[in-house]
Amino acid sequence: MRHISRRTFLKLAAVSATAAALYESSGSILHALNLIDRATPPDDAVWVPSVCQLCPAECGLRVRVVGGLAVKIEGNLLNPNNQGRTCPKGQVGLQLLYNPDRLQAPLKRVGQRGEGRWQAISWNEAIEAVAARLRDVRLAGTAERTAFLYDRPPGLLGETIARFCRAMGTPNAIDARPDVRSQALFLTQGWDSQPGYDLDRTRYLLSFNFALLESAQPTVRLLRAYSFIRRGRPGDRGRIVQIEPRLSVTGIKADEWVPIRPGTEGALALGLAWVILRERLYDREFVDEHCHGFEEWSKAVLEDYSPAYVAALTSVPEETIKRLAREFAGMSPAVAVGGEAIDQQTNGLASQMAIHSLNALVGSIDVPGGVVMQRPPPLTPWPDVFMDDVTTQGLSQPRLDGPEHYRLARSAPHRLPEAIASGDLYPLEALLLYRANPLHDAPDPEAWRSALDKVPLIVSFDPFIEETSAYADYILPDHTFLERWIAAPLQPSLGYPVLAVGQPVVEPLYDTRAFGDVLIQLARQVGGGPGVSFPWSDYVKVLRFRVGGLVDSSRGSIRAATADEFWRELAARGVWFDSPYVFAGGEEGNPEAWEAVLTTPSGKFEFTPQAFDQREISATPPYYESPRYAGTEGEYPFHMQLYTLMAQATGPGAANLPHLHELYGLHVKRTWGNWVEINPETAHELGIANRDAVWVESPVGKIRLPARLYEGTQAETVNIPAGLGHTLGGQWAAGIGANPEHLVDRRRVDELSGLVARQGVRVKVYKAEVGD
Amino acid sequence: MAQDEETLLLSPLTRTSRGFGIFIALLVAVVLVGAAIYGYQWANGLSVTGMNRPVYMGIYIVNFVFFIGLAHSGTFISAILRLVGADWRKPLARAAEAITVFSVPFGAGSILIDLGRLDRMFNIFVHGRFESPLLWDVVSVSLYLLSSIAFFYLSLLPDIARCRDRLIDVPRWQHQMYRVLSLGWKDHPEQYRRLEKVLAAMAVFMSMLVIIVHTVVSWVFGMTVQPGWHTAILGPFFLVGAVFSGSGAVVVTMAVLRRIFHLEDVLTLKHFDYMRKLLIALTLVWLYFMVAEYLTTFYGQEVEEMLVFWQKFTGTYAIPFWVMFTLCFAVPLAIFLTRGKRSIGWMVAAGLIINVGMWLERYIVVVPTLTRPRLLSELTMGNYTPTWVEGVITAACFAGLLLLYALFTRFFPIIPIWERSEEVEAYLHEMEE
Amino acid sequence: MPKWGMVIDLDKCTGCQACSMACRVENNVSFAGPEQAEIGRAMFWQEVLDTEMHGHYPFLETQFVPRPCMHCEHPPCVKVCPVGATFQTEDGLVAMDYELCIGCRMCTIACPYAVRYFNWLAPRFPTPLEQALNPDVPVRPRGVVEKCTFCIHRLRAAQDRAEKEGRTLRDAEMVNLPACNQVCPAAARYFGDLEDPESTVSRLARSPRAFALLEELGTEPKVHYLTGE
Amino acid sequence: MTVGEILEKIFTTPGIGGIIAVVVLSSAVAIYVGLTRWILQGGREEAPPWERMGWPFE
Repeated sequence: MRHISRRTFLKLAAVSATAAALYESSGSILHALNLIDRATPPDDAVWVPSVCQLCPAECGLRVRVVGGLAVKIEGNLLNPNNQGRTCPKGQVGLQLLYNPDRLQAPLKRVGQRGEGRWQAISWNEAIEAVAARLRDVRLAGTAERTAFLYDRPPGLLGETIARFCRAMGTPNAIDARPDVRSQALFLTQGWDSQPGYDLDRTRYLLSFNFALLESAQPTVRLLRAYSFIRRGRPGDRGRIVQIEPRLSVTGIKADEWVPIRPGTEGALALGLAWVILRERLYDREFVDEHCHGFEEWSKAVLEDYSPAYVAALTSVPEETIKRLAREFAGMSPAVAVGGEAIDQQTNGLASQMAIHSLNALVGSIDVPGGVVMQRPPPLTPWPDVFMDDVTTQGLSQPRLDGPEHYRLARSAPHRLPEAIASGDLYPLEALLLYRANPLHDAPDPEAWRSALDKVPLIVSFDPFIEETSAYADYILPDHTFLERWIAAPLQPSLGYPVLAVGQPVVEPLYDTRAFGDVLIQLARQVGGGPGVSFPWSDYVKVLRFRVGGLVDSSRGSIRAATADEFWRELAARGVWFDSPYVFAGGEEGNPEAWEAVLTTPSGKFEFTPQAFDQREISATPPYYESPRYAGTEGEYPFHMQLYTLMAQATGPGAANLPHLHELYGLHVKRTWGNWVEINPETAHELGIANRDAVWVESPVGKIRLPARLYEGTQAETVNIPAGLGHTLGGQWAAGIGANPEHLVDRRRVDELSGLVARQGVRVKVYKAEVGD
Repeated sequence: MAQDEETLLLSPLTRTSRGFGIFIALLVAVVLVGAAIYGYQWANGLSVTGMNRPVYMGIYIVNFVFFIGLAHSGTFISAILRLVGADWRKPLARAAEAITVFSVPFGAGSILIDLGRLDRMFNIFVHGRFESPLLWDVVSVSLYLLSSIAFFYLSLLPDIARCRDRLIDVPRWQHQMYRVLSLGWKDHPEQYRRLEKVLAAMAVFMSMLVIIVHTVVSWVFGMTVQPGWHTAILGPFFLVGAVFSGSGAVVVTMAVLRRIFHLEDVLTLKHFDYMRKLLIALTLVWLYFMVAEYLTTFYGQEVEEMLVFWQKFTGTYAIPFWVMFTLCFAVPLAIFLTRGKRSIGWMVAAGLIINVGMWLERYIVVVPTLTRPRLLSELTMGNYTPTWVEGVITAACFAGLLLLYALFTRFFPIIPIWERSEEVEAYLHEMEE
Repeated sequence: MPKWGMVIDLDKCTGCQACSMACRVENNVSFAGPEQAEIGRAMFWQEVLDTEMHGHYPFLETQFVPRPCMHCEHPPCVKVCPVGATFQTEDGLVAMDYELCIGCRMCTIACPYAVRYFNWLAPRFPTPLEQALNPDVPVRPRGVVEKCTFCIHRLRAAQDRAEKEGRTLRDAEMVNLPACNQVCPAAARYFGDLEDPESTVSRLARSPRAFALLEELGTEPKVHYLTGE
Repeated sequence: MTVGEILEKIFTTPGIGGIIAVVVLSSAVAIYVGLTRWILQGGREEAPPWERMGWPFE
């Protein structure tokens, strides 16, 4: 046996690297030399705090920087969100930073749209060119003709975009991915955000298609909560029931998987409510003191949702329904959690409300182990934007996507293609895109293309050329997240306010600019009202201004005499938080807090939301209706369920990270591309074998995928992981997998929430012939 | 023996037929192509093969085992039969030994072809750890190669001298070659006596070496704890297999020589009948080991073992497995018991079939085990399909073997002359008295 | 002399594969790409195995088993290495000397846990990806075998630090040792000294839930698992 | 050091295996060369004329 000291080990390191260099027939000598000198021990290693932006969870990071190069990402131990851990996505941030396919300077289109011929230009040119066009649109008194389409902007950038649009005088700040759960919470509790859950103390987790261990956020927090439920409380292992159409990783790790017909989760929730009401298992005290419209609601439920009826709707056995209801009511604290997939049905909002109502029934609202209301950090509010006539006039115009066509929608991106193409409302002069890639993420790319053709100016901020940015006239490439500042409030989870702050960990690799800075520069370049509304010279100034609120609050983990001191400390730690969370209910609960938790007109939990009445809604409690699917059962026998895997990052370049491709599908053993899960018996009847290439065809399109015979699939559903199937976006993104979004019929919409029923699609599956 | 027979035996050494020339040219071509393709593998690494994780060994290793096995034919015929004093072996002894001498290098070579870092080959001598079965292989195989060459060369000496003395009209360089290689052999009785002594002694040693070498080859696999490999029967089974394929090869050689050199009256049907009987015995022994191995596994029903077992019997490798069984047992036995009795053609067919079968057997030993490693998971469950690169290089190895063999027969008497000549017999007889 | 070991709680493990990813990034393992990965040439020193699905619909069960190198007390791979390229350090780690390896792959077929990987291809770090390489870890050339080292470079660095401060490593420091251990979002991993009866790992290794993979082979793995439920 | 330990060292110490290999093979070569010479030396008297040019095996 040999003792190998660190020094000799590193020597070996160096030598091996040399050997690698000498032996390599591939790989340039420079590259090899690089390997050699990198194999000497670093003395100048530093750790720089950052915030992960490969998914919306925005975990706190620490990046190891050696000789000006970022070499390893770890979690930020100080951040209560991820407590020093990361998910697999968090580990590969460096593959985004050092990605070979990044844009290296602003681009101006020279060829036809989408032809892919570009010319690199200077930032001044680019910004002046774009600003000039936007200015013209304003000066023509048609400010509303500029639209901004954005998708999950990191940190506070969403607010910045909103302010930019408001300052420009356009109502068209359009969220490409509207969210339904926050609407449900708004209707029932008056909170315009998603609910958080105090899972560490939850004893019974009733998950309706909630991807606890896959795509749900904040990812690491939820994984940690899972392990805490399992082993963090000696003698109390907790119980997790996963109700979902497919056996996900969560379902595998749950105590029980309850397969259910897609889109009927709401009905099941009401069925459980029926049992709880009928057997009087509900929390009378909470219902009496803190609920509104309970009588009306419970009457309706008891009339319509008997277990027998619900069993027929959902395919969940009557006995299971009764058992689950008793367990849920009996094992407190218990929470019912609705997953994102439920939003994406024609009855999404009603289902989410029904599920959330269960929490009220058993009094799990704002008690330890129950639902919590995520408090935002006390940031300094934005000052009002400068209102000149153009701005006022523009803001008074109707929105292009017409969310008002739906009872509760805030934006309806799926209506944009027609609105733009027809131009009936008003023609669109300029379209700005931040992290939104409708040609890949949205249904009906054809409609989008013809719409884009109608727009005189398209500007994208992607650091990569993806499907939609390829149609842009200008690409003003954003930094990757490791090169720019960011401040990100915590996603609904812990309840108490947390603000994670990230800073550039390395010098920008290329001639790119932080999107926040560019937005400000554009506004100032446009001049007039917009210029006035953005008095800050760059985005860091904006952040420091907003963080001022934390300083003044003189609360939380950082106390400092001066703003500068506070900022230095904040930058060094990478996070500020103000724990613990004060519950309104529970033993040592604080009754005053109820006002903050229940901000509905009635100041109570509203089973029958008054917000509905205000909007003249005819629907009656419990508002549930059976899902409507695209495609007939006869022609399209399968429900298509789309889901997102742990290894699926989001944002530009997210599909171009080779390491993530290589551990993509653990449970079906497939990497580098997605697949379609089919029930083994069904597949056998269709003559489809494992790994066969098959066509998945919906009323609006078809894609080719390898089949995976997966026992955890219901006979009448097929499941497809979404996020891949890019045609552009880099050497590891293009041509990997197929894109199921294009099977979605965007005319199937939840009439309440205005969200496209992405999960409400029927498909047929058949073996692909060789060659086609 | 009659002068004219000696002339007959030496005749091939004096002229090259056109057909022979073409044959040689072909072989050279194949070998060169193989060399080029190896260059390609060198440049691109083993990624050009079909090997992967967990199937870390492919047909290169199969060839290694096969060639070593083939080699044993020679030693078997000449050494072992020499020990039991079977005189009928005499005419074939050299033909058989030649197989040994020319196939062992390709066996050893296959291992080198399979190395990830051939450039570091000599680490084995600088840092060699004797605990590793690979070291045992290196030692035993090289020793075997050396010994076979010595054994072969010594038994060849007197005949080289004969060529030197008899073939005066061959090209000068050829005669020079004989002169040098004959090391000044003088046909002195004493030399014959000593030669006989040494050969007899070496025969004993070589016979033991055969057993050791092939057991050690099997231990490369047997010493690991992998299912299907970790069994003591592997060694003996490999040995029997080796002798089996070797003997098959001998039959083929006999027939070929008989045809080419018109040795109808030297290698008579009698000799083929000896081989036939021998092969019948070997076929049955082979079956015996087969049954012994798989019945034990099957009866034990150990989970991991059975995974490999079914891989062979009904799984991915069922076809090669059953083909192997047919070619190694059913078909040869049928031939030997029927047509083989009279027809040399059928005997040759059987000989070839046996060798194809034995190559498959090595494949069945090496690959299926690797496709079902102990730690069960589809991610670590392998498949293996050899690539064209492996195919070409394998072909080149076989071509190389044939080439060396053919060249040898062109320049040296493939049928021993001195061992069968009355004068020598007489000498040795005197000695005894 | 300590004996470094790991405990993995399968009940906590969520199969997220953060460990596999952290390991790859920390140890400069390059990706194989679609074609090579398809034929089983992707390298994961720390791989999450997914056992076959069993049970009857809808009561199906499978288990995610993170599998680093077991750093056996009696490693079959070390035995068969002809040149001592893989060897056991004094503190029981099974290490590799990439300089000696001749690429014969005896170790890869001898290891019953399939933890050893062969470099079929040269490592690929298309510029500028090579800038993210961890300077503490060598990049392995084509043709040699590589494997999990329990992040020996981190361990030695920590030991050197402790030595300077004139102390031995504390159990508390272990949380940052192997990259897989540091990253685990479910905190399902524990690393430490199995010789020290007080250390977390040795206490957990004594738990009634504890077991090791293929114990019957007598390799004495230093990675212990805790069963689910 | 006990016999067992010595044996273990012989098997496990890198390098010794190499030495064993070299020793075995080279001694084999030596022996075979020796034997050949011994055989040839049989009856060195009345050496034929072409032997006079001095051949190493004389």
